Amino acid sequence: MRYSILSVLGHALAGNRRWTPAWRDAAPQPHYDVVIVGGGGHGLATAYYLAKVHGVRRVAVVEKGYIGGGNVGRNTTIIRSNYLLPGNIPFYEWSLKLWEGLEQDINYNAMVSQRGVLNLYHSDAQRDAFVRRGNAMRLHGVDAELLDVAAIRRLAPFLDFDNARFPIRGGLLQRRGGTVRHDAVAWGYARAADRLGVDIVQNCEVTGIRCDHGRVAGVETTRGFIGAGRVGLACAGNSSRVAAMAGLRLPIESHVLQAFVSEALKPVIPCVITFGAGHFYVSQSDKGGLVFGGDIDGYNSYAQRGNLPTVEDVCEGGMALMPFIGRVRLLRSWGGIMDMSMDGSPIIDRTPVDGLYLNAGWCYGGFKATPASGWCFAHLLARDEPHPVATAYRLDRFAAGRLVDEKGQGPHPNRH
Amino acid sequence: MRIPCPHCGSRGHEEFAYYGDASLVRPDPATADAEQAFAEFVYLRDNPAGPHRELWYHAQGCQSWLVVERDTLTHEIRGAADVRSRAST
Amino acid sequence: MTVPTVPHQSARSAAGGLIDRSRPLRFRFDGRDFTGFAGDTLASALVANGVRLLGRSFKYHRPRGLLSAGPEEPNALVELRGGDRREPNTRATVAELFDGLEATSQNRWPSLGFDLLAVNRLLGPAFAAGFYYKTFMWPASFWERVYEPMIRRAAGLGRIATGPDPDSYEKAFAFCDLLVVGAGPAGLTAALAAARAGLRVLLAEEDFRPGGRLLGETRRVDGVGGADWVGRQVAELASLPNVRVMLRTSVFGSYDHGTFGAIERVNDHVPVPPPFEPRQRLWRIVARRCVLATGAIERPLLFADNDLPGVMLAGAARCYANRFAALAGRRVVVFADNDDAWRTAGDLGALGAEVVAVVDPRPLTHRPALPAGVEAITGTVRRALGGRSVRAVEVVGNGDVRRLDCDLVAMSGGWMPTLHLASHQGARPRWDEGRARFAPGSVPPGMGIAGAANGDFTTRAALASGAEAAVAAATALGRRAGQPPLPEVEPESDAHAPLWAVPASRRKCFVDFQNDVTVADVELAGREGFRSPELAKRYTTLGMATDQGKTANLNALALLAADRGQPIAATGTTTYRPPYVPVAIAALAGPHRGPDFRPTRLTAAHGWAVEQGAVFMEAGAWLRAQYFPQAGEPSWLESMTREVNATRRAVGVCDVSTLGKIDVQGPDACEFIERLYANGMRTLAVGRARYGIMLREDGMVLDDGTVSRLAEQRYLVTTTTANAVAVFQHMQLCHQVHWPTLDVQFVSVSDQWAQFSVAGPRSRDLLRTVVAPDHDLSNEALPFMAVAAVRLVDGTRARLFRISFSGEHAYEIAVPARAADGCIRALMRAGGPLGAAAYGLEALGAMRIEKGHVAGNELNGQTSAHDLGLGRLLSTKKDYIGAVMARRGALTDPARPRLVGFAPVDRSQRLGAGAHFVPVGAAGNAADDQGFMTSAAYSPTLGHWIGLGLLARGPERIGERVVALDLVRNRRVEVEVCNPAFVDPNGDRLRG
Amino acid sequence: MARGHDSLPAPGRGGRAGAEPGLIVRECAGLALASVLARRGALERASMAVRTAFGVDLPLAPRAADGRGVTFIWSGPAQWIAEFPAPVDVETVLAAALGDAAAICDQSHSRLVIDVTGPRVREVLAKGVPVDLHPDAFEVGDVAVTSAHHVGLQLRQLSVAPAYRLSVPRSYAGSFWTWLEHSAAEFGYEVLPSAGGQG
Ligand SMILES: Cc1cc2nc3c(=O)[nH]c(=O)nc-3n(C[C@H](O)[C@H](O)[C@H](O)COP(=O)(O)OP(=O)(O)OC[C@H]3O[C@@H](n4cnc5c(N)ncnc54)[C@H](O)[C@@H]3O)c2cc1C
Ligand SMILES: NC(=O)c1ccc[n+]([C@@H]2O[C@H](COP(=O)([O-])OP(=O)(O)OC[C@H]3O[C@@H](n4cnc5c(N)ncnc54)[C@H](O)[C@@H]3O)[C@@H](O)[C@H]2O)c1
Ligand SMILES: Cc1cc2nc3c(=O)[nH]c(=O)nc-3n(C[C@H](O)[C@H](O)[C@H](O)COP(=O)(O)O)c2cc1C
Ligand SMILES: [Zn+2]
Repeated sequence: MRYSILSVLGHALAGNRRWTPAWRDAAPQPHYDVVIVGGGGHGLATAYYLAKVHGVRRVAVVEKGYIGGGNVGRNTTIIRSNYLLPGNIPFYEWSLKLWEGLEQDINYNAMVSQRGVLNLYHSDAQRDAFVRRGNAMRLHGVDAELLDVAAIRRLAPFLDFDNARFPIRGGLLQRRGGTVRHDAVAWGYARAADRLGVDIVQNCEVTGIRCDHGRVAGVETTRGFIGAGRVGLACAGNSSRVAAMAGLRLPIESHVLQAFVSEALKPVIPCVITFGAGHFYVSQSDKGGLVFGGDIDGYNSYAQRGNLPTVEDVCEGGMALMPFIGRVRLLRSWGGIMDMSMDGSPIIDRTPVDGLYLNAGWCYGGFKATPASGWCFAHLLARDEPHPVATAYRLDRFAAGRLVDEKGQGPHPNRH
Repeated sequence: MRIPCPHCGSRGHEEFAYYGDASLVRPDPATADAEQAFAEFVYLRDNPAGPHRELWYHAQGCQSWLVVERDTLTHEIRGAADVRSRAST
Repeated sequence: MTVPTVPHQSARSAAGGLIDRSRPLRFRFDGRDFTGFAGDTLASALVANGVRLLGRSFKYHRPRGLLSAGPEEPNALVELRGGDRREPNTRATVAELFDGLEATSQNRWPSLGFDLLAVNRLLGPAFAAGFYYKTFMWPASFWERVYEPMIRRAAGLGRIATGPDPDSYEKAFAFCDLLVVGAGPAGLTAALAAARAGLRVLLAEEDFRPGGRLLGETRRVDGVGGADWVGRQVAELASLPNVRVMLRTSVFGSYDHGTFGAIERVNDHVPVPPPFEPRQRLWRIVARRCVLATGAIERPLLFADNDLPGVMLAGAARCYANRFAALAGRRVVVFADNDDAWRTAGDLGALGAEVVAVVDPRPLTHRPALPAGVEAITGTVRRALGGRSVRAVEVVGNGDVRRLDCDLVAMSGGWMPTLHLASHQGARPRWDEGRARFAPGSVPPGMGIAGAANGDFTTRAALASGAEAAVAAATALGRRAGQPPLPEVEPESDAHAPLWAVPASRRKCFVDFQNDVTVADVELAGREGFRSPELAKRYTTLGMATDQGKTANLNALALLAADRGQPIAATGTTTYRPPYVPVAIAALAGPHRGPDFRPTRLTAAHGWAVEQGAVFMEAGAWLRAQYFPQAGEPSWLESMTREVNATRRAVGVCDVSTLGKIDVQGPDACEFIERLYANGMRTLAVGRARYGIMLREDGMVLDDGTVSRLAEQRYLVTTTTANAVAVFQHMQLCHQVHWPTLDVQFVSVSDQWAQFSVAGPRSRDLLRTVVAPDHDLSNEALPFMAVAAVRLVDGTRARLFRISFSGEHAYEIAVPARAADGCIRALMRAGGPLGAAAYGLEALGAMRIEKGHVAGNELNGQTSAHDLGLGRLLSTKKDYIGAVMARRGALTDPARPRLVGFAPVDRSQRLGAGAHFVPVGAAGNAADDQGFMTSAAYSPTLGHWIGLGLLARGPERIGERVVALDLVRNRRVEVEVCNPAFVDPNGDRLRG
Repeated sequence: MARGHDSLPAPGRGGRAGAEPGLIVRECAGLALASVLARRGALERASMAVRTAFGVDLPLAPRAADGRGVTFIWSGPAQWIAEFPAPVDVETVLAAALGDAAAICDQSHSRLVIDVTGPRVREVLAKGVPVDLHPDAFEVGDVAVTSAHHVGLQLRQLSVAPAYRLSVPRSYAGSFWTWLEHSAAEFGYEVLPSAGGQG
């Protein structure tokens, strides 16, 4: 059923008793044209675009837990396309464009909120780097504005301008950046994919990848074997574990990133703000909570929880940047497992195993990529060739030295 | 987390810097397949969910590189030794 | 003695309770004045004053009163204090009363009594769970402009203060053998038993008064009242040197390996912290063992309009009566499914309340005793009635439906063990169907659980398990601990048969009180497929409010289980996360804010630079002089120009102490250096220095600097300021991990030596005045790239390096840090007649750009040696870090952007770093992008702006013109590609 | 010499006024310090040389060992700080004793060294030092290399009283003092005239 104001009012009059599931809780069938492993944002978006754009409808998304339980459900919801390198900008800009039309496309309000993303700088060197970035964006047709301190004061008067260890010297603003209601992305794509016939199979963990003569035949799961013409991996933090089932080693380490939400408050923080001299970034959710985060904990982990020093570090950054949040209370902190790649950029590519495709390496920036990642992965799965905006994301770029290293940190995943 | 530094005793992990998989060995640059060996050494990881031998550097303490055996699922630490102890014999 | 006249507290009884009637405290709520007593919470004082309406709910703005008497409170959130100390969302139940306390209700407009947004209630059904995902999509542009601002304004609870938090915060570390969390009967017993066995015990209790449930009950222990028994235990604990009792301290998180976070509210019970004292202190506790004795939280029951003020947890009503001598109502109906709650009738009756009935669905053969006149009804409450507070209940029981007038409904669905801290590391509690309560699943290593948290609900059982847990902890630590004799406790019953069922009703029946999640919402979520508890939580927002569903989650699970036709055990729980109670962000930051956010490193000559009026800038952790303004210089440009000109024409002095300096020694020092640096170092002779670059193992440039051979087996290497720590760590990695057999020793001497650059044609003349006369400084004795140990005229030992970053005939002189101040003063004194100037980072930067030297902007981790014009340095004759990977074609591709210089064609135009290069006449889109300007400066020497940059095929294009396009600064400058060495490209000045 | 950003402030009381200061602090200004790093495989030789020259064994754990005119403070495996009470040419003195058994490097100017004591000294240090200083866990002569308030810190216990000697890199001295001062303020503190030559 289509969602609309009328449908909501109509159902309300009927006591909301006639709503039906947003997506079917499908049981796995013996064989699909494509099986996507991972019911996160990327897997679900891939399935949707496979069905919608490429007409491939015998598709299953298999998810070990509940959909949206991975990073799509635990990220800080920031979307932007303020990237630096030519391998990245067109891809993330395409993603932003897809966000801009998402709700009408999938008939689901994911609350795409283009409230702006402001990156602050605190030194001349940082300014130079932001100017470089802003210009790269503008050359690619992406919006970017360099703000001086006076303009930042108007936008965010509550920042610590006068008493700071690292005074604010300016910032780079992307007005079209913003936030999206994370869970709704998973649910909206799931519902839209389901309406096109995709099977969404929850509580179904992939435990093996079966190959015949070097070609993928399907996946072993906790709910039995599922045959597949092609298998696409979109397992984010678990990419290495699943790829290892096919004998692959990846240029990836799994690290935990924590996120934080405060108690709900009346609106105060107008846009997304990132601190350039410490590890802190923040936005305010529509519900009123300050949603914030910082650096990764820094060691390999699959435990989906972080440790106290990082909590302190992030809050130190928050207090250094905006000391008016001091008496606001932290409500909850949690962790997500991220697929940190060796250059900080993703991989959307074939693998050495025929019929097995990989979508991984999103680090802490893959939420904003969800629509384009799905779009490009679907393209790859359907046509067996990379999508034009994702040509940099090849698996062989590491050995070849064609890295897409935005931060210049080198092959140290925990520093990206 | 508390890392049991064999020299300094148990310390908070924030005193340490992390460097990942300790089983990787810098390849011999003189061999014919050195470029491939280095590419694997530099970029590829096992990244297991479970026991993991990994390098930690006691940056705020004795400045030793340690091999710590830690479970990446539970964070349980089985032990830690100075990396030099594996070479000294 | 004069007894202060105390305004009447209408619901306070004249005697009893753990309050100090001799210390009345005035406070204000929503502008009205009230009085309470020392020992009150804000909530208990409001109860004592008969105030029932305390807040409005999140979505429907329904009137809300107190549900609980503890940290689990979902409704009674207030803004405490005012001005920049305003604390939104403070639970009145845990706010300790102090004289002058100010509180205001929140989330209502215009007033608490009359709230316009209460109209939301009428739209109730349309506002059901998830409605906004289905609406607000048309027209698309309305979301940001209309819908979202509307939603945002309506949402949110309290208001944040507008200015910086004026209070200070601290952090501290604590270590112990045993951490006991909670000072109820179980925790007190555990702490004492462990302390007697000699353990170092830390007992943390979030209340300002130890005792836990015993304070809220009339139970007698060891023949005395509960509070008195507690007093005895606390007195003994206080007498033991190995125990530390921390009150007002909530343990909020349990982390790996016995680490706990706790927040001590040092001064929240006074209006303003006294001088020198923090408001709160964050404790990081490292405990070898832990006993969790955190008690239990009572479960609300589900019936229509169960959120009306006056509907309260039974245990809370008893707590207000027994601990605070305040009656939450005068006509009471108890609605419960367990024996424990039956005590409410007697306890409240004793204070003069009229208890109408106890309603209990259990067909009881044995009924707990009730005071005379209290009717026992086998049945349920179907609905509460009332407007702004409860006036009556509809009871279904004994075969009919009755209406009972009352102003307090004391409800209880039994107790839920508080297992949060046992679950923060991922283990979930396990549902024990037989006992209808959660039991600890697997617990973190070293943790024991005791008392009600362990499901031991009677005091006797709580005492016993407290003692057992202590003995277990002591035994695990190798101590002998005797099982202490347990005190006599009057018998009590924890019999319980949970009532989950909800009467069918079209009226709202609340599960999550704060987030306004109703039974219908949970059912709707199930209908729409959000059946896993995690999905239902996210769809309905149940359990996501400030109380994190402490009172809501179990009811929701039961509803979901029923919906799925499953037992609760199969339904699972949502994830427990820190913090157990909300914690102020400032407390987690501690003292690390404002100027103290991070340490500031200062060079040894900092005081001198301050005296010169230097303007400072951040360089990593350092503060460095940017320039030295003099009278009549309107901006940095004039100062910098003067400093450069003085240097190029006479001599300039710059503090370069921030460079990383590492002393490398040993028989294999040479070999080690050779393997670290990409260029050949083996041939470096004693007394000579060489420029070197280090690569990362992936072949990109890590850092550059100089290597000086001080002796056959001793080197001094320098790093850039920014990379000093990283390079040192890299060297340790190389030595300890890659090449442990090399006999080499190295140590940082960055803080030992101060270093000054002395540059310019008269640099030798200047040095002559400070270096002892017996040293030969001639070109022959000390040529370019020579190094010498010297003494200054005052005898100070120094090192003299004939190296140059500025491109001039230059030296760096290093002196022990304590001699720095004297040295710089001597240099500047002697330099006066020579025309010397001190120069700062601006001049340093301009001169290195004039000379084409790379620095941080070029060494950005994305550049190969080849990109920087340093490819010829890469040795082909040896192994070194990065050697193999640097050879890859992609890193040496001539088409890569490579370093060249730039000058504006119109020399009056200004250049800026960050501009991108596009072909002349190009429109300026992605396809035109050919690189970018890494650094730019006004060149006083050339009299116009110059830049360095990375341009595709740059070195092949010298003489070409391109456009430096700076779209974000709206500049477009045509530039000429040139050799990056603008000044003295052949290095004549260096050697002269 | 003028008191700068890398030494303690002038003697006097600070923080809460009261009868007895909770923390008493004094700069040790005249020390001579050197890093001593044993050559590979030369631990025995270095120990022997030190024993011969200074009458003490090099500590092999985080401890300090007082020898004749010098204290050896463990600072890492096979690595020590040699601390002399008064300025000497440390490299010459130690080289004479150790020969080629160790690398030696003068560090006399590299650190701010202060002694802290007083009835509340442990409480003050607990506000930043992440090491258990309880007498059951840390004794006279024990050493810890750690960090406090983001500043690298070497600490050793001097006496049961308790008294500790702290040493931080001199470029961090100002920030470290700010932290120590804040931490001690609630108990009151006193800065004594510095011990050692340069007062
Ligand atoms: C705290 C945090 C903050 C972040 N903030 C941002 C941000 O602000 N902006 C941004 O752009 N990005 C952000 N990210 C990153 C972003 O969330 C991720 O990159 C992105 O969500 C990953 O893609 P996904 O949604 O498909 O992953 P997921 O949602 O993690 O999906 C992967 C799914 O695969 C499933 N799976 C794994 N193994 C198996 C198996 N064997 N069988 C079946 N299923 C399996 C998992 O259960 C999971 O549901 C953040 C991440 C975290 C953790
Ligand atoms: N009869 C019943 O059905 C029933 C049921 C439950 C409880 N009880 C009664 O409750 C008591 C149980 O004793 P107990 O000692 O186990 O629990 P308790 O509730 O008496 O004490 C727990 C204490 O822990 C504190 N606490 C909780 N979390 C904390 C944290 N994170 N940090 C710091 N402090 C924290 C609380 O403030 C409280 O003081 C007995 O008296 C028992 O009779 C009875
Ligand atoms: C953007 C965002 C906002 C959130 N807001 C809240 C909130 O207001 N209240 C809450 O309890 N949790 C909130 N959460 C956290 C979730 O409860 C949950 O912790 C997170 O999705 C991770 O799941 P887990 O804790 O179950 O592992 C939020 C999460 C995100 C990603
Ligand atoms: Zn150590």
